[in-house]
Formats: sequence, structure tokens, C-alpha cells
Amino acid sequence: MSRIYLWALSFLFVAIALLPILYLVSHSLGIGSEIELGAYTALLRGRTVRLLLHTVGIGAAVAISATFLGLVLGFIISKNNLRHGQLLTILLLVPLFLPPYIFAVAWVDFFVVLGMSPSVIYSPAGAIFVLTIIYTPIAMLLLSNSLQNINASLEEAAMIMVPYREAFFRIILPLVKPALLSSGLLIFILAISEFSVPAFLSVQVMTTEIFTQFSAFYDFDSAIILSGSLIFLCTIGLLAESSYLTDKPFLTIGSRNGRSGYTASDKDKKKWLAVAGGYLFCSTLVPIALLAVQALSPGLQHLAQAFDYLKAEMWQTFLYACWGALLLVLFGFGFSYLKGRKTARAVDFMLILSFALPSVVTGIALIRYYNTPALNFIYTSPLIIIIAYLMRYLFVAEKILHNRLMQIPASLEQAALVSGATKWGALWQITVPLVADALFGAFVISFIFCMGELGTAIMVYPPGTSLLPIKIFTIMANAPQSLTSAMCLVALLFTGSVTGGLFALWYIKRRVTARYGRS
Amino acid sequence: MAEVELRNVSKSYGKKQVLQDITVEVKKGDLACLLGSSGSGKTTILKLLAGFEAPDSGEISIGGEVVSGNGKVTVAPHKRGIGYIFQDLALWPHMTAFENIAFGLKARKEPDYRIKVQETAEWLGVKDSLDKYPSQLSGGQQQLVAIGRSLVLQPRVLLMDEPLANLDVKLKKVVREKIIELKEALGITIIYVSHDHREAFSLASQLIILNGASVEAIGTPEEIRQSDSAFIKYFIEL
Amino acid sequence: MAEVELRNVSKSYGKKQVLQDITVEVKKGDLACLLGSSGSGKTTILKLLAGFEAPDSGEISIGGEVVSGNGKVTVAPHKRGIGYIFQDLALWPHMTAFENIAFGLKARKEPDYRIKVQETAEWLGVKDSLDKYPSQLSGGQQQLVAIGRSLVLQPRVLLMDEPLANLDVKLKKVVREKIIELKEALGITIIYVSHDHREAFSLASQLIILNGASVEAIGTPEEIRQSDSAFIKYFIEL
Amino acid sequence: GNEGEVVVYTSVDQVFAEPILHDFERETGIKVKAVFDTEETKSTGVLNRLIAEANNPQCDLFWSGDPVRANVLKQKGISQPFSPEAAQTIPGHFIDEEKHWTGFSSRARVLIYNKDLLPANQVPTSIFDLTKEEYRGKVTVANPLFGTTSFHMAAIFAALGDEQAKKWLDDLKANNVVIATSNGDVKKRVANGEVWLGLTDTDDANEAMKEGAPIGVVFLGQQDIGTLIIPNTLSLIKGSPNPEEAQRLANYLMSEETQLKLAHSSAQMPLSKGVEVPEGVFSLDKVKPMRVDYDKSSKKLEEIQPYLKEWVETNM
Ligand SMILES: Nc1ncnc2c1ncn2[C@@H]1O[C@H](COP(=O)(O)OP(=O)(O)OP(=O)(O)O)[C@@H](O)[C@H]1O
Ligand SMILES: Nc1ncnc2c1ncn2[C@@H]1O[C@H](COP(=O)(O)OP(=O)(O)OP(=O)(O)O)[C@@H](O)[C@H]1O
Ligand SMILES: [Fe+3]
Ligand SMILES: [Mg+2]
Ligand SMILES: [Mg+2]
Repeated sequence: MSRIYLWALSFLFVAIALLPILYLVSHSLGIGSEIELGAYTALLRGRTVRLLLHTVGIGAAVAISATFLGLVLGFIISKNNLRHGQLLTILLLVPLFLPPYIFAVAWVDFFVVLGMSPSVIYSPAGAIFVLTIIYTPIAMLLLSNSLQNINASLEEAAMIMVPYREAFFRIILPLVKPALLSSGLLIFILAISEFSVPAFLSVQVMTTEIFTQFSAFYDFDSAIILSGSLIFLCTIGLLAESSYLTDKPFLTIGSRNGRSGYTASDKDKKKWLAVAGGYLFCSTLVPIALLAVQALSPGLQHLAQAFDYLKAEMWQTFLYACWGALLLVLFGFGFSYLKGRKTARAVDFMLILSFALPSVVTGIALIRYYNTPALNFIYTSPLIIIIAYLMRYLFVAEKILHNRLMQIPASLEQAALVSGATKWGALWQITVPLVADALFGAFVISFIFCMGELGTAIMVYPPGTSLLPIKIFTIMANAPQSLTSAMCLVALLFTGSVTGGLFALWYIKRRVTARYGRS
Repeated sequence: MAEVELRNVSKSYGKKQVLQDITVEVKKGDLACLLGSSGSGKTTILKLLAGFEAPDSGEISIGGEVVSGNGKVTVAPHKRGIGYIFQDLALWPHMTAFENIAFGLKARKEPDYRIKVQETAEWLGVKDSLDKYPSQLSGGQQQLVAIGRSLVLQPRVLLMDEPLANLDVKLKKVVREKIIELKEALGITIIYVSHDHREAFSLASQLIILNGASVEAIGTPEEIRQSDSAFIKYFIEL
Repeated sequence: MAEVELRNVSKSYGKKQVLQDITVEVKKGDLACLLGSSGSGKTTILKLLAGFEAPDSGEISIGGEVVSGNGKVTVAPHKRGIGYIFQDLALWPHMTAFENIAFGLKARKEPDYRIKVQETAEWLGVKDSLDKYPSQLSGGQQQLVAIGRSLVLQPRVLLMDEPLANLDVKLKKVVREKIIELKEALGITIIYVSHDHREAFSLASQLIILNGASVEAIGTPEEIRQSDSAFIKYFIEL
Repeated sequence: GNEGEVVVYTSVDQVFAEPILHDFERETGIKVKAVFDTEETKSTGVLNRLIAEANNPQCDLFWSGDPVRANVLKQKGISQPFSPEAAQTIPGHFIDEEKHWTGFSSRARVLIYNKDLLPANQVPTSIFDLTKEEYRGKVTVANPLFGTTSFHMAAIFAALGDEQAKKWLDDLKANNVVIATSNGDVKKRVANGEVWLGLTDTDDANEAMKEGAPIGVVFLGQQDIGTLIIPNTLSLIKGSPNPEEAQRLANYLMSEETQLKLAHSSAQMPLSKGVEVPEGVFSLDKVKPMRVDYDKSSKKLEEIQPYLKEWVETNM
């Protein structure tokens, strides 16, 4: 039965998000017009191959280091029973609240302020560094989520035989392997499709090449074919991940859930807090402090001006991002649930296709498809922005949720079915609450991503409207540094406080339900 | 007519043949005990009856209606009117004991579900634990809640996978008697997996003894006791 | 001198007092059975002994060394030389049966761990299931693997939480005998939670009977049988 | 199109363009719907959008910060000829021969230098000075594939001929020129002393000075090839939904008042004769302009782009 729904959902996604891409590609590949062979040769040039290797190298380095840091931080917030764990979580999320570009700029400025040559950061290593900091929070959320949901007695069974450190590496780590792999894959894709940071740091990667084809040569065909190589890379990553995960059971939420598991001693807790604090300082505090100094150096007036510039956009963007996140979570849950424990390669490929596409290409695809008299009502309304969000981030939301669903034993839903619940009832009352924290995580991440989406939105936002990141970037082009920094601060505070609010609500709700009564 | 019927049912997991051409009939109001060594396919039979798995071949009917056949589940689990006590209990970790027991009643929109849950809990002696989550319950308390969750719905057919494993002998006896009482009162058909053949002999109106992937013998306790199969002789001797 | 000792141990979960001022001693090489109705705190005692939880007050020693006291765990679980068979088994889902059993041996870097795992599996009759994941094992097979995982390490003190619950009577008897055999050969001290007081009486050199949150009686089976506590009388009568 | 509304896409910085569009709205009651562009996308997002929308145009008027983009639109058949009345005051040199675009207020390419690091008398006066040994590693230009820098390169190629221009670029490279991401980045790097000198636009230079950065401005080539003048341009989109309103807006933007406003806000030099130049704004009268054919330069740009791309790539 669920096959039908899976088909229906896929059909819907294909119609709104995938057809634009297929339409664009079929045109670029000359289907319906004459074939431009010249464009294909772009792929074969030695330079393209070098660029691909370079891109993969940077992507892999970012994926590995961000996932590693995410694991450490995820461990700290989920296994230490911290009193202000929620606050720490939000602080650690801060790098996501800022556009990556701003982060790169802030780090360069930081070196300059210190009187050091920023040339260290204008390098692949610099790009890896900046991107790692930006994407670590995603890994952290995924992993802390997964760590929290391991049945305590599995942990205890190992603790009795080996020191906790070893239990961690031999038992816990393999149990969160799906999360580790997903996080690595996700960050790899995000990193190789990021444009603004490598462009700003003068690092040549595939996205900068694609951008050059678009914006210097107006050579859409080459750009689209080069984008194909990015999608190819992502697909390989996806296949590697799914072939690793198939048929390996990772059910970790026991119905006879254990009670205690590992808790850090007070001494260890202090140590871990110091690690988290140190990381927070280096990764987040430094650039934010710099922004604050720049913004406040001429007094408060620029902050006020920035607020004035952005106040209309904040509300708008907030609304769109909420809708976007809501749809992302709905679609993401739909896909991951209907896929079930099986890997549905076709679905995965569909999602990765729209996710790995460079944002400009996505924008152009949307324009070509929706900008027709028949679909004008979508193209000229904010709906087009929501669709852009859906295309850009559905893969992320789906990954987060699928990860979590794989942890739930089938018998829990079966028990509901024989109790007389319908499929929907079981879904709604058993599965959904059990993945509630992942739904929340997916919503927060989607919301933050939507709040910051620029590349596609700027191609399609209806004339006369505006969005927060677009406004910041369009104003920034020739505004004084202090105003730019002030705008970034305002955006940061806004996204930060909304996210903080979400966490607070969540926390209160969870206190009420006592988190399945875990002590 | 048989209430529950498996006709020539086979089932494999991968290469492993777990059930081979099984034919079993259980009459309405009977209590049939499934006996057999570990891994002989008892749980698998229950899963087939519940409709969580489809048989590779053969047919399954409940109440005269074919519910699985041709390698497919044709009637969904929630439409079969069954209760199931899982070997791993499968209590919902995000619900309190009360909510676990109340779930099916609420799904049926029974207005007086509170009273029924209270009664059932009292009857099973877990009234004090109703506001606890499964992770806060002891093993035995969890088992009682799982039993309560199924019994409160008064299903037509009740599938029980070692429902008393975690209870002490005293409690085992009490609960067992309660189940029989309920069965008599409501005419429920019960398929009961047990490891304790003494229990099985004293409880069942029909015994089904599995050996390897096939049925070794079916019959009343009397008939089985008089069987001259070497396997059964070995199996029921203490 | 006692191998395992709890002195004036108390433990609450939230408002609920689960253990109140418990004092128990078990001598080296003894098999002590914990008996008591559901929710009386048996599992909690094992968790305290293993060091997964700290007592609120009182002291716990193993082999003469204080391992928990002052509300804290002072010796980490893996340094206590104990084995634990969990009531919910806690097999690692991402490892095959073989890997589950081999884990502790590999951690100790025993070179001939393969042979030992094979031997243990053979001995328990789960040799055919070694390459399966827990989710592919029947309930009884899972239980045997969990037993194998603990026994293969030959711990100094073995904590067993209803280790035979999912086994059939025949197998129960076999495994029980094997455990005794191992205990005699290696001088292991065993703390054994059972629901079957007949089993407990036939097995244990010492019985510890819990009632509510406190110890009702401690003694040899003989002593307990002769006790005139009304609770015990009620409890051991069938 | 909707009654009383006009859609304008612009690559001109929003801080400067928006107030003028608001003024137009207020004065005429015509609603302006604008799409702006960003530095992050090297201000080509709007152009790519116009190209992609060609089949079903949404935009009426394209207000570009330079003629290159206007020429791209022309070549791709996306703009259409038009002659706003206000264009009469603009020198013919700044209007496309086929009337696909009309120029107005303009910027110039200038050299900026850090006054704290370089005394005024040691500042180069010609682009050829930049290849001198004394400035090794101290000069920055923005990526020549994009924006006004690309146009500047095309003009230099047109003025010097391919061979000499390539030699100049190769010499620059040999002198360890620093390639910045944008003109804004050039401004920033000179202002904070990372390098001494940089090629950028007058509006960026003006901005830096307003911020109080220790920056001096030089109009290069007064003795040789002259300074490149870059006018704003307006193009009417083919199939524009609101052509009448577009005409009115075009006239408004080219008006002397608007040129004056732009002179005040971003130091743009008015192209209409007789517009009084405010104090502090460079004036076209005092500058020797580079002789450029905007149409040819745009074509030149297309021709040299592969070379420029290679030049950048081997430089990074
Ligand atoms: N995390 C917890 N929070 C609250 N109460 C708890 C928690 N863990 C256990 N309890 C309660 O403590 C009591 C003792 O539990 P324990 O698991 O030790 O019982 P037991 O003797 O092992 O019972 P059984 O024979 O049923 O396994 C029970 O009443 C249980 O509900
Ligand atoms: N998903 C699966 N994949 C592979 N083999 C499986 C799977 N599920 C069960 N099996 C195998 O099928 C056989 C029958 O399993 P089943 O759970 O029905 O046994 P059982 O009779 O209930 O045993 P027990 O008394 O130990 O619970 C076992 O050998 C088991 O290993
Ligand atoms: Fe500029
Ligand atoms: Mg079973
Ligand atoms: Mg217990």
C-alpha cells in the first residue's frame, strides 16, 4: 500500500522540482535543438579533471573534519547531562546562522586585525578551515541525536568489559555509523557545492568554474554539463553510503529501553566543557566579536540603520522559511517513511539531483520551467521561493529523518496495528512521536538553511519583494564595512533568537513528557 | 469450522527454510500451545498469523476468511481482530503504562477507556505503575503492561509469545488463571507459545509441536502424551 | 571474607524508594539467588553491583575492595571483574552473534579468541547462528548468545538477570547445569535473579529474598524453608 | 503588465539605486518593482536571470552599471532599440549605435593607493608603472573576468593591441599582482594596507574615502591612453510588459536631477553637459578619457576572455 503513496509523493516532487531540471538539461543537451558538441569537450579537458580532484579533496577534507568535530561536540552535549546543554547547543549552532561568505570575510578580517598576513587563509587550507567551521553544527546535530537514542543497556554491556573509551569506539561509534556516514555525505555535498567561500578565498573548485562559465562566458551549456560532474560525484558518495548501510541492522531504540548508560564524572564533565568552550571561542566567538567591533565602532547608529533596512525582510523571510521548513519536514518525512528500512535508490537519486545542483543552475531551471504564461502565477509569487527551498534542501531533511527512522524496531508499529490502529494512526501516534526530536532537528536545520538561502532565491525572487540574505548582500555591495557587519549581526541575532525560541519551546515540551522517563 | 487455519504454509528467510508445508487448525475458543525448541519457528507462525509477514506459499485464514495467500498479505494486521503479546514486548517507549494500555481503546474511541484501563491494571497488579514509562518499569512490570495492552481489547484471536517469561512463579499462576478466565468468558481463541511443556500440558486444549521446520504432532495433551514419536518422548520428558 | 558485599545500601528513583538499607554478603564461589516479586529491586541491585548506578547511600565492595560509596561509583564497571547477563539481553545489533561473543576476548587481545568463541557456541548449541545478527535470531537463540558473551570471559563475579527466561524447559536444564559446572571449575561467584523459586531452591547455596524495598530473609535454602515469615511462606508455596 | 507599474532589474548598488526609484514612485505614482544584484554573484545574477527569462520577459528596464552587460543583452537579442527623450542631452558617444542602450551618469577606472604606505610622489601615473619592480607584490586588481575590470581589460586590449596588452598582463603577473575577488575587495585590501595600490572604480574609491580610509585616488594614463569612463546604461527589454512606464522611468533616470543625485550619493560623473558637479566629485571635464568604442570593446571582451581566464587560473 505504501508503494502507492511513495509513487504519489515522488510524482509530486518530480512535477514541481525535478521536471525543471530535466527540462533544462534536455535543452542544454540539445534535445529538441541541435547538439552542441563543443560543450561536452569541457568535461574532457585536463583542467576539468584537475578541478574535480581538487573539489573532491576539499570536500572530503571538510566532510571528515566537520564530522569529527561534530562527533566530539555531539558527544559533549548528549552524554554529559549538562545543566545548560540546550544553550550550549544553540551557541554551537551559530555558524549556521551566518551566510558562509560572511564567515570567510570575517576570518580574513580577523587575520588583518591581528596584523598577520591573510594569505594563509587565501588557500585551499583556508577554505577547508572556514567550511569546516560552518558545517560542523550539522554533524553535531545529527550525531547528538543519534547518540541520545542508543539503548543504554547496549552501552552498559560494553562498559562492563572494557573502559568507556573503548566501549565508545567499539560499540557506540559503530552504532551511530549511519549518522556518521550521512553527516559525512551531507557535508561533502554541501562543501563541494558551496560557491561563495572558495570564490572569496580565490580557491579554484568546480563551483567557481561553473560560475565563470555562467557569468563571464554566458555559456549555459558548459556550465550545466560541468554541474553534471558535481552530481556525478555526489551520486558516487550516495551509492557508497547506501551500499554500506544496506542490510545492516542498526535498531537501537529498544522497547525495553535501558535506564542509565554512561554519564561523565564531574571531572570529565569539566574537561569536556572546556573542550566545547575552546571550540566555541575559536570557531564562533572570534568572528562574531570581530563583526561586533566593526559594527559598533561608529557607535550604535549603523546597528539602528541596519535594523531599519532589514526589518521588513526579517518578517517576510521568517514566514517563507517557516513554510519552507514545514514543507521540507513533511516531504522529508514522507520520503524517508515510505522508503522504510529499504534503500530506495531512485528516491535518493532524485533528491540528490536537486540538492547537488549549483544554486544558479537551480535558479535557471526554475525560471525556464515556471516562467511561462501558464505557470506565471507561481513564478511571480513567493511560491517560487518555497519551491526553491524544497529543491535545495529536501535531501538534508530526508537524511536526518531517515537516519532516525532506521533506529526504530518494526515491532513498535506492528504492536499498534494489532491494537486496532490504522496505518495512519500507527504512523501518527507511534512513529511520529518516536522521531519527534529528529523532526524538530530537521525543522531547525531546514529553517536555518532557508533563512540563509541566497544563490537560487536571488535568481527567482519576485520583483519588488526581498529576502533577508538578498537584502544584506545587495546592500553590502557598496556599504561601509560597519554597516555590513551591523546587518550581519542583526540577521544573526534574528535567526539566533528564533532558533533559540524554538529550542526553548521544545525544551519545555520535553520537560513535560519527561523524555520517555529516562533518569 | 476452524477459527484459525494455516494450510500448507512455507516460509524462508534467505536460504533458511523456517517453516515447511505447515498445516494447522485451531477451533474457536480453543487454547492451542505451540511447543518446540528454540529457533523452530514459533514466533514466525505468530507473525504470519498477525500479518506482519507473508507466507512464501500456502494460505492462512482467520474466522473463515483468507487473510494471507499467494505470497501476499491480503487482510492488513489491524483488520484481523487479533491481539498480540510480543516476545520482546514492544511497549511504546514514549507512552506511559497507562497510555500503552489505553492506546487500542482510544483508537476504537471507547468513551470509558479510563475505567477499563484502571480495571485491567488493577486486575494485573500494576496500578501503581500506570504513570511510569516503560524504561522506568521492572522487567516483570513491563510484561504485565504488555499483557494488559492486549487483553483490554478483548480480541477475537490472541497470539501470545511467551507472555509469562519474566514473571515469578506465583504471578505466572495468577496471570495464567486470569487469561483462562477471560477466554472462557469471551470465547477468545488463543495461540500460545510456551517454553514450559508442563505449563502447556496443563493449559492447552490443543498442542502443536514443532520439530525443525515442520509440525511433529498436533493433538490434545492426552493424545500427545500417548504419542510414540521419539522426538516427543524426548521433548516432554523432564 | 565476603566476595560481594552491600552494606546499608539505599537507592531511590525520584520519589520512589527502590532499595532501603540493604545489607547482603555473598561468599566467594557461592551462587546466591535473588528472589522477590516483580519490581522489588532485583535488577536494581545488579546494576549497583555492576557500577551502572551509584547507591544513594551505603557502600558496595567486591573482592574486599570498596567499589561504590558516598553516593558515587568509585571503581568503573570494567574494572570490577564482573560478567552481566541483562534481563533485556542487550545484544549489540550491529554485530553478528560471533562478534558479540568475541568482543570481550578481542578487547583482552586473546590470540585464540576464534577457538574460544566456537567452543562456547558449540557448548551452548548456537554454532549455526554465529553469523547471524541478533535481529535474525529467535528469542531463545538471542538468550544463548547473551549467555555465551558473558561466560566466555570467565568473570570473577557473574550477575545474571533471569538468564533462562526464554529457553524451553529442556534447554533450561542443560544450560543451568553448564553454568554450575563452570562455577565449580573456576570458583566464580554468581548472583542470580530468578523468578522460579523451585529453580532457586535447587540451584542456590544462598537465597536472598526481597520484599518491598528491603531484604526479607537471607540464608541457605534449608534455613529459608524453615523460616516462619508469613511472606516467605506465601511466596514459596506453589 | 499591470497598470501603473514598472519592473526594473539593476546591477547598480542598491544603496544608490533604491532611493532614486523611490523618488520616481513618489513623483509619478507608478509602482517600481526592482530586482537588485549582489557582489557575491559578481553582479551577474540579474543578467543570467534576464537571459533565462527571455522567452517570457518579466522585466521592463535593465539599469546596468556598465555597458558590457547591456551589450550582452543586445547580442542575445533580449533588448530592443529605444530612444528616451532625455537621451538628447547625452553625448552620442555614450549611446549605442542601434539604440539598444543609452548611457548616463558614469564612473571611471582609477588607481587607489594607501597614503600611509606610499608617499604621493611615488604613486604611479600610468598602468605601465604597475609592472615596475618597486611595486612587486604590492598591486591588486579584481578578477578580470568579471565586472568593470573585465571591461577595463577589453578597453586596454583595444587601445594597445593584443600583443602589447598581453605583454602588459604577463608583466603584471610576473610582478606578483594580487587578484582580488571584487573591486570592493581591492578597496578593502588597499585600505587595510595589505597592498599599496589597486585598480578600482571611482564609486568604490569614494566610498573608502567616506569611511575615512587613508586612500588617495589617481586618474591613470593622463599622459598616455587616458582613463576609462564607464557609463550607467539603460536597456528596454524586448517584450517588456510595461513599455510606457519603462520609458517614463528611463527618462527619469537620465534626467539631470537624477544624475545630480547620483553624483552626490556615489560620486558618479554626470554625462549631460551642464550638470553642475558637486564638490569632491570628479568631473569629466578635467579628465582625459580613453577613446573607446563601447560596442567594439564588448566584442573584444568576448574574444579575450579565454585568455583572461587562463591568466587568472595560472595566477591563483
Ligand atoms: N528509571 C527509573 N525511574 C523510576 N522508577 C524506576 C526506574 N527504574 C526502576 N524503577 C522502579 O524501581 C522498582 C525496582 O525495579 P527493578 O527493575 O529493580 O525490579 P525487579 O526486581 O528487577 O523486577 P522484575 O522481576 O520485574 O524484573 C520498580 O518498581 C521500577 O518501577
Ligand atoms: N529476519 C530473519 N532473518 C534470518 N533468519 C531469521 C530471521 N528471523 C528469524 N530467523 C530464523 O528463523 C528461525 C525461526 O525463528 P523464530 O523466531 O520463529 O523461532 P522461535 O521458535 O520463536 O524460537 P524461540 O523459542 O527461541 O523464540 C530461527 O532459526 C531464526 O534464526
Ligand atoms: Fe563597485
Ligand atoms: Mg520466538
Ligand atoms: Mg528485573
